[in-house]
Parts: sequence; structure tokens; C-alpha cells
Amino acid sequence: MKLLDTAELKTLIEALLFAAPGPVRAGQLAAALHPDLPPARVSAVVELLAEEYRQTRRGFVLQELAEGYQLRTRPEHAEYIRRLHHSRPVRLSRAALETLAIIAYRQPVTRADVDYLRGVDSGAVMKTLLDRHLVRMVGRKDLPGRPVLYGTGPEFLEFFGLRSLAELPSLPEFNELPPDLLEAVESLSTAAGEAFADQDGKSQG
Amino acid sequence: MKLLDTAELKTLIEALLFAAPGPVRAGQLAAALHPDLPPARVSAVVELLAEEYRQTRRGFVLQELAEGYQLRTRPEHAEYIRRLHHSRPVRLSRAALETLAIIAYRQPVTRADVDYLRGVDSGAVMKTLLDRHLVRMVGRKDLPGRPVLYGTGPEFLEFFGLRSLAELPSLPEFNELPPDLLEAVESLSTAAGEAFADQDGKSQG
Amino acid sequence: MAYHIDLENFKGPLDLLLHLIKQHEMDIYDIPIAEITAQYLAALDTMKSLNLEIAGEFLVMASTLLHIKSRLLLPSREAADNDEEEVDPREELVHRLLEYQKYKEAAQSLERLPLLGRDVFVRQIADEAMAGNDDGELQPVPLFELVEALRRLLQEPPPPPVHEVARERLSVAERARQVLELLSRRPQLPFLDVVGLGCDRELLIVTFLAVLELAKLGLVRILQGQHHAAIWLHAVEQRPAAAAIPVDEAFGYC
Repeated sequence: MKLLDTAELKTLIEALLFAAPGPVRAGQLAAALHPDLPPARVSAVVELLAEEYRQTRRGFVLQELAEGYQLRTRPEHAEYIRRLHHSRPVRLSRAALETLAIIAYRQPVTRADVDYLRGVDSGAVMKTLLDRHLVRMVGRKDLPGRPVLYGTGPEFLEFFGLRSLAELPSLPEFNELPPDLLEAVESLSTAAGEAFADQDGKSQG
Repeated sequence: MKLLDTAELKTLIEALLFAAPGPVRAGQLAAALHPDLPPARVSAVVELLAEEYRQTRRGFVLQELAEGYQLRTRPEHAEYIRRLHHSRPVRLSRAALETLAIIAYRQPVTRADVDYLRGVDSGAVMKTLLDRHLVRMVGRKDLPGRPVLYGTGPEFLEFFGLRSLAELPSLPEFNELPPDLLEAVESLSTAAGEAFADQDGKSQG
Repeated sequence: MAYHIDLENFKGPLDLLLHLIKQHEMDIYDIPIAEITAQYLAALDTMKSLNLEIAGEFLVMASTLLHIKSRLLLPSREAADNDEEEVDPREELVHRLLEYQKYKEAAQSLERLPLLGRDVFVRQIADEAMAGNDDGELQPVPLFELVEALRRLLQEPPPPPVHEVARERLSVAERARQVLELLSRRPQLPFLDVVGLGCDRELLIVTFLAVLELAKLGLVRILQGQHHAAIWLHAVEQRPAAAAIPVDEAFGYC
């Protein structure tokens, strides 16, 4: 392995800091670059880079933190960046899409049903979907505690370009899933809803 | 709000691309920067930036993708970055690549088409590709059983760094097959798909 | 005759045929069908002698080849009698091979592109930070992604929660016996088939516990090919296995 010159090191260190998910120490950078590279050499090149960023008015600065070096945007650009994040269409998270799928296909459902099928708490995701009007309260279940039932609203149809819920692709047709598994899950979700309600009732009683 | 000069725009666009979680379109950048800024002006400055990155050997390049502009590291730095992340390279199996190639070049296609063209069952591979969002369902074919049609989505282009499907490497013989022959193969593949299904049913019975 | 073919490398019968055609320098447009059939069957024999499981697709291709061979042996008079242009019985096979070769090459050129996460990297920014509580416009989602989300969910049974104690309708011991019975019919079962087909939450947990107990007793082995791959239950030969299962009290589940 040949040793790297300063120009190459600058390019490489920039690439490493750019792709790093968090602050990186000189020692880590050196280890990734060359087995014989002293961390002090890396620190020196990092200083050069930091100076270059200041002088050429780059869109970011090189900052030294307790945990290592990190590239960060300039504070005076914060407003623009916030505006971009707002103008950029937000992608529905995977969790949101899963929750929405359950509600769309099984409506009306309780939170307990959704939590059960996803295997995790859906509180935060439900709030997002309710805020976005993709999901709405449609009633209460006739069970102890009268849990709220959720369904989809008109915005849901609009969002997916459907005229009615009848246009949702039907699940049994969905050939990727073995039919026995599908049936099992069908009955599972019903049973679970009841078991949950049961338990809720008891714990309150 | 005063209008921004080119130098300022370069700095700001760099900051915005640096801070964006995904590809950003010229229109989105313009909207975040100034209400009166035409997207074409942004595109022109982006070009300048891209050229500057190439000439000054920055640690990243500015790439245009289907969904907009994005900063990415250079392929020749991959080894160093992986060493820093301690990560193994993302890999696609040969079976996955073959399946992906068929879907990318022939979309929309059914599972039966893919199975026929590969001569093997593609179920497991399809699941992997669907989970990784490289392939997605794009509709249903107007045939008995209404089989699902598959195609590629924006994630496919992002993964391979393409602006559009037109940028896919061209197939040497792709255009050499006369259209009537292609049609013949199409109908054959459909027939074969049905034959396969038939056979499965029998072997289980 | 020695076949130095790493058969496990072949992704299917078409792949194997292409390899044989190249290896023996045959003309793909004029395949000597008797020869290729012999080579192909010899390759299958090699697989058998190595105790490799031959996928059904390979056998289907073998019969296709034999069928083509027999049709080529028929006197061409018969076709002429039908007053029809004779179609070369190899035609479909040639088309399939050419098509397959094309996509095989396409796959190779796709692999040479700079792949995100392998050759090029983008900045890693926590997307969820803004996806959740932002009030920006929502990006359109194709309808089928909604179906896919559900498919993903349904393919994974919900993990058994640790905080809830199952009220037992079915005892763990009873379920363990059922699992063993399933395994007596087939020596190995995908773990998900055993657990995932449970019809309610309790059964799911009871099954889960039963499988763990069986493993502890050394009556089944829980195996996985590789990280994240499917988990398999293997029967351990030890009869009568069911007698080794204690009652629930002994398990401590009451």
C-alpha cells in the first residue's frame, strides 16, 4: 500500500466525513485510510480542510467535537434548510404505511387490533395518520371500556386515487401469500381483539 | 428579500444538498431559497457546482437522479468508507440480479413471465426484491386470475444511480429479435406459466 | 468421464444448458439435440451421484429435451403430409436460451453499475426525524405499496410479548406433543409453519414455549442456514420421544 499525499488525503477525509453517520476521531479516519498513517497526520490534514472550507465559503463547516470531527451546515443557513424540509414532500414512514394498511383493510378496528397485528405500539403513528386525516375515528366498539374504532376517511381515498374502498386491491386474490396463512391471520386478529378487550375489562374491574 | 448572486447560490445549494435526506429537485431548491428564483437558474448553478466538484477533486460528486440532485461519494472511495463503517458491501445474489434485470427491461411483467424466462421458480428472490423496494407491484394483468404485474420504482433508479430507465445499459441483442418473435415468446411464456401452475396442482393432488 | 461442473452454481436448467453449449462449442442456432441431451442427462447423473437434490425444473427440462429429440427422429414426411411448413422442434428452446442469455448478460452489466451502499454512499440522515412530525405535503404513495405493507406484516407473525402471561387453554406439554407429532411425519419443518399457523395469540405463545422446551429436552433441534434465514425445526431420532415430555407442572407453567 503506497502512502497517500496531502491532496489525496484531503479528498479521502472529506469523503469519509461526508459519509459518516456521526463524529469520527482522527484515529478512526487513519485506520480506515492506511495501516501506517499516524492519526497526527490526519489531524493536520483535517485542519487544512477546515481552513479551506472557511475560505471558499462551502455550504458546510468542519467542526471538532468531543467525539471527533463532523461536517455540519452553517447556522446562518438554518432557515433555508428548514424551508427545504417543509417544501420537500414527506414520505410516509414504513410504520405509517403498515398501520394504514391494517386500518384500511380491517376497518373498523381498535388501537389494540392494530398494535397486536404490528406487534408494536402504534400510538405515535396513529397520531400522525389522524393529524393527516388519512385515518379517523368512526365509532366505539361495544365492549367493556368502549374502545374507539378507527377507519379511513375521504382523504385516504384521495391520497391513493380511489373512488371508493371497494377499489382497494382485494386481499384473498393476493397470491404472494399462502391462503392458509392468510386465513390464520384473519382469525388471529379477531381472536386477539376479543382477548385484548377481555383483558382490558378485567384489569379495570 | 434581495436576490442571491451566483457565489451565494452555490454555497446555499451545497448546504441544502448536504442537509437533504434524499434527492432534491431544482424546483424544491428554488422554493427554499427565494420566492422569485426560477428553477432553471438553480439548475444552471447546480451544473457549475457539479463541474467544480469534478475539477477540485472533492470527496463527493453531484449526481442527477430521477428524483432530483444528490451528493454521493465516488466509487473509488468505497473501500475506505466501508472500512470506516466496518460494513460489508451491499450484495445482490446472481439470481436476484437476473430477476431484477428481467423486471427492469421487460416491465411490467408477471411472476409467471419471470419464472419462464429464468426457467426456475423466483418466489424467494422476488420477496427479497420487494422487501428492498427494488421491485414493486405496478398493477394487474387483464388475464384469468388477474396476476400481479411487477416493475421497478424510484428506489431502483436511486440504487443504480440512474436518471431514468433509458439510462439502463443497452442489451446487445435486445433489438435484434424481430417483434413477431418477441410476441411468440410472450405468448409462450404465458402458456408456460399456466402449464406450471397446472403441474403444481397435479403434483400436490 | 469426468464432469468438472460445480452444479450448485447453476441457477436453473437454462443456465446449465447454456454452459454445456458453450463448453462443447455448439452452435446455439443449430443445437445438436442428441448430444446436448446426453450431456445434460450426464450432468443430472453427476448431481444424483453427489446426492444433490435435483429441483423439479431440471427434470422438466430433461423431458423437454427428450421430447424434442424424439420429434426430430420422426420422418419429416408426416409434417409434409399436413401441408404445413415444418417447424423446427428446437425453436422454442433456442428462443428461451437466447432470451435467458440476454438477461444473464443484462444482470452482469447491472452489477457493474455503481451501486448505492456498495460503491457509492450518501449522507446518513435520520429520515424519521422529519417524516413523523412534519406538516409538509405528503409524497404520493402508489396503491400497491399499501398492499405490500400489509403483505410484509402478514408474513411475519407478531412477536410474542414478554409482559403478558398466557392463560392456557392448551398446555405447553400438550402442544409439545403435537409439534413432535408433526415432526414424526416430516423430519424437518420451517419454524414459521409451526408457530405461524397458530390460530390465536395464546396458542402462538404456547407453541413458542413448547418448541423451546422440546429443544431444551433435546427432542428437536432449531437450526438456521444463515443469519436472517428461515429457521427450521429438526426432529431428533429418539423414540418414543413423546414419553420424554413431562406434564406442565414439571415445566413450571402453572
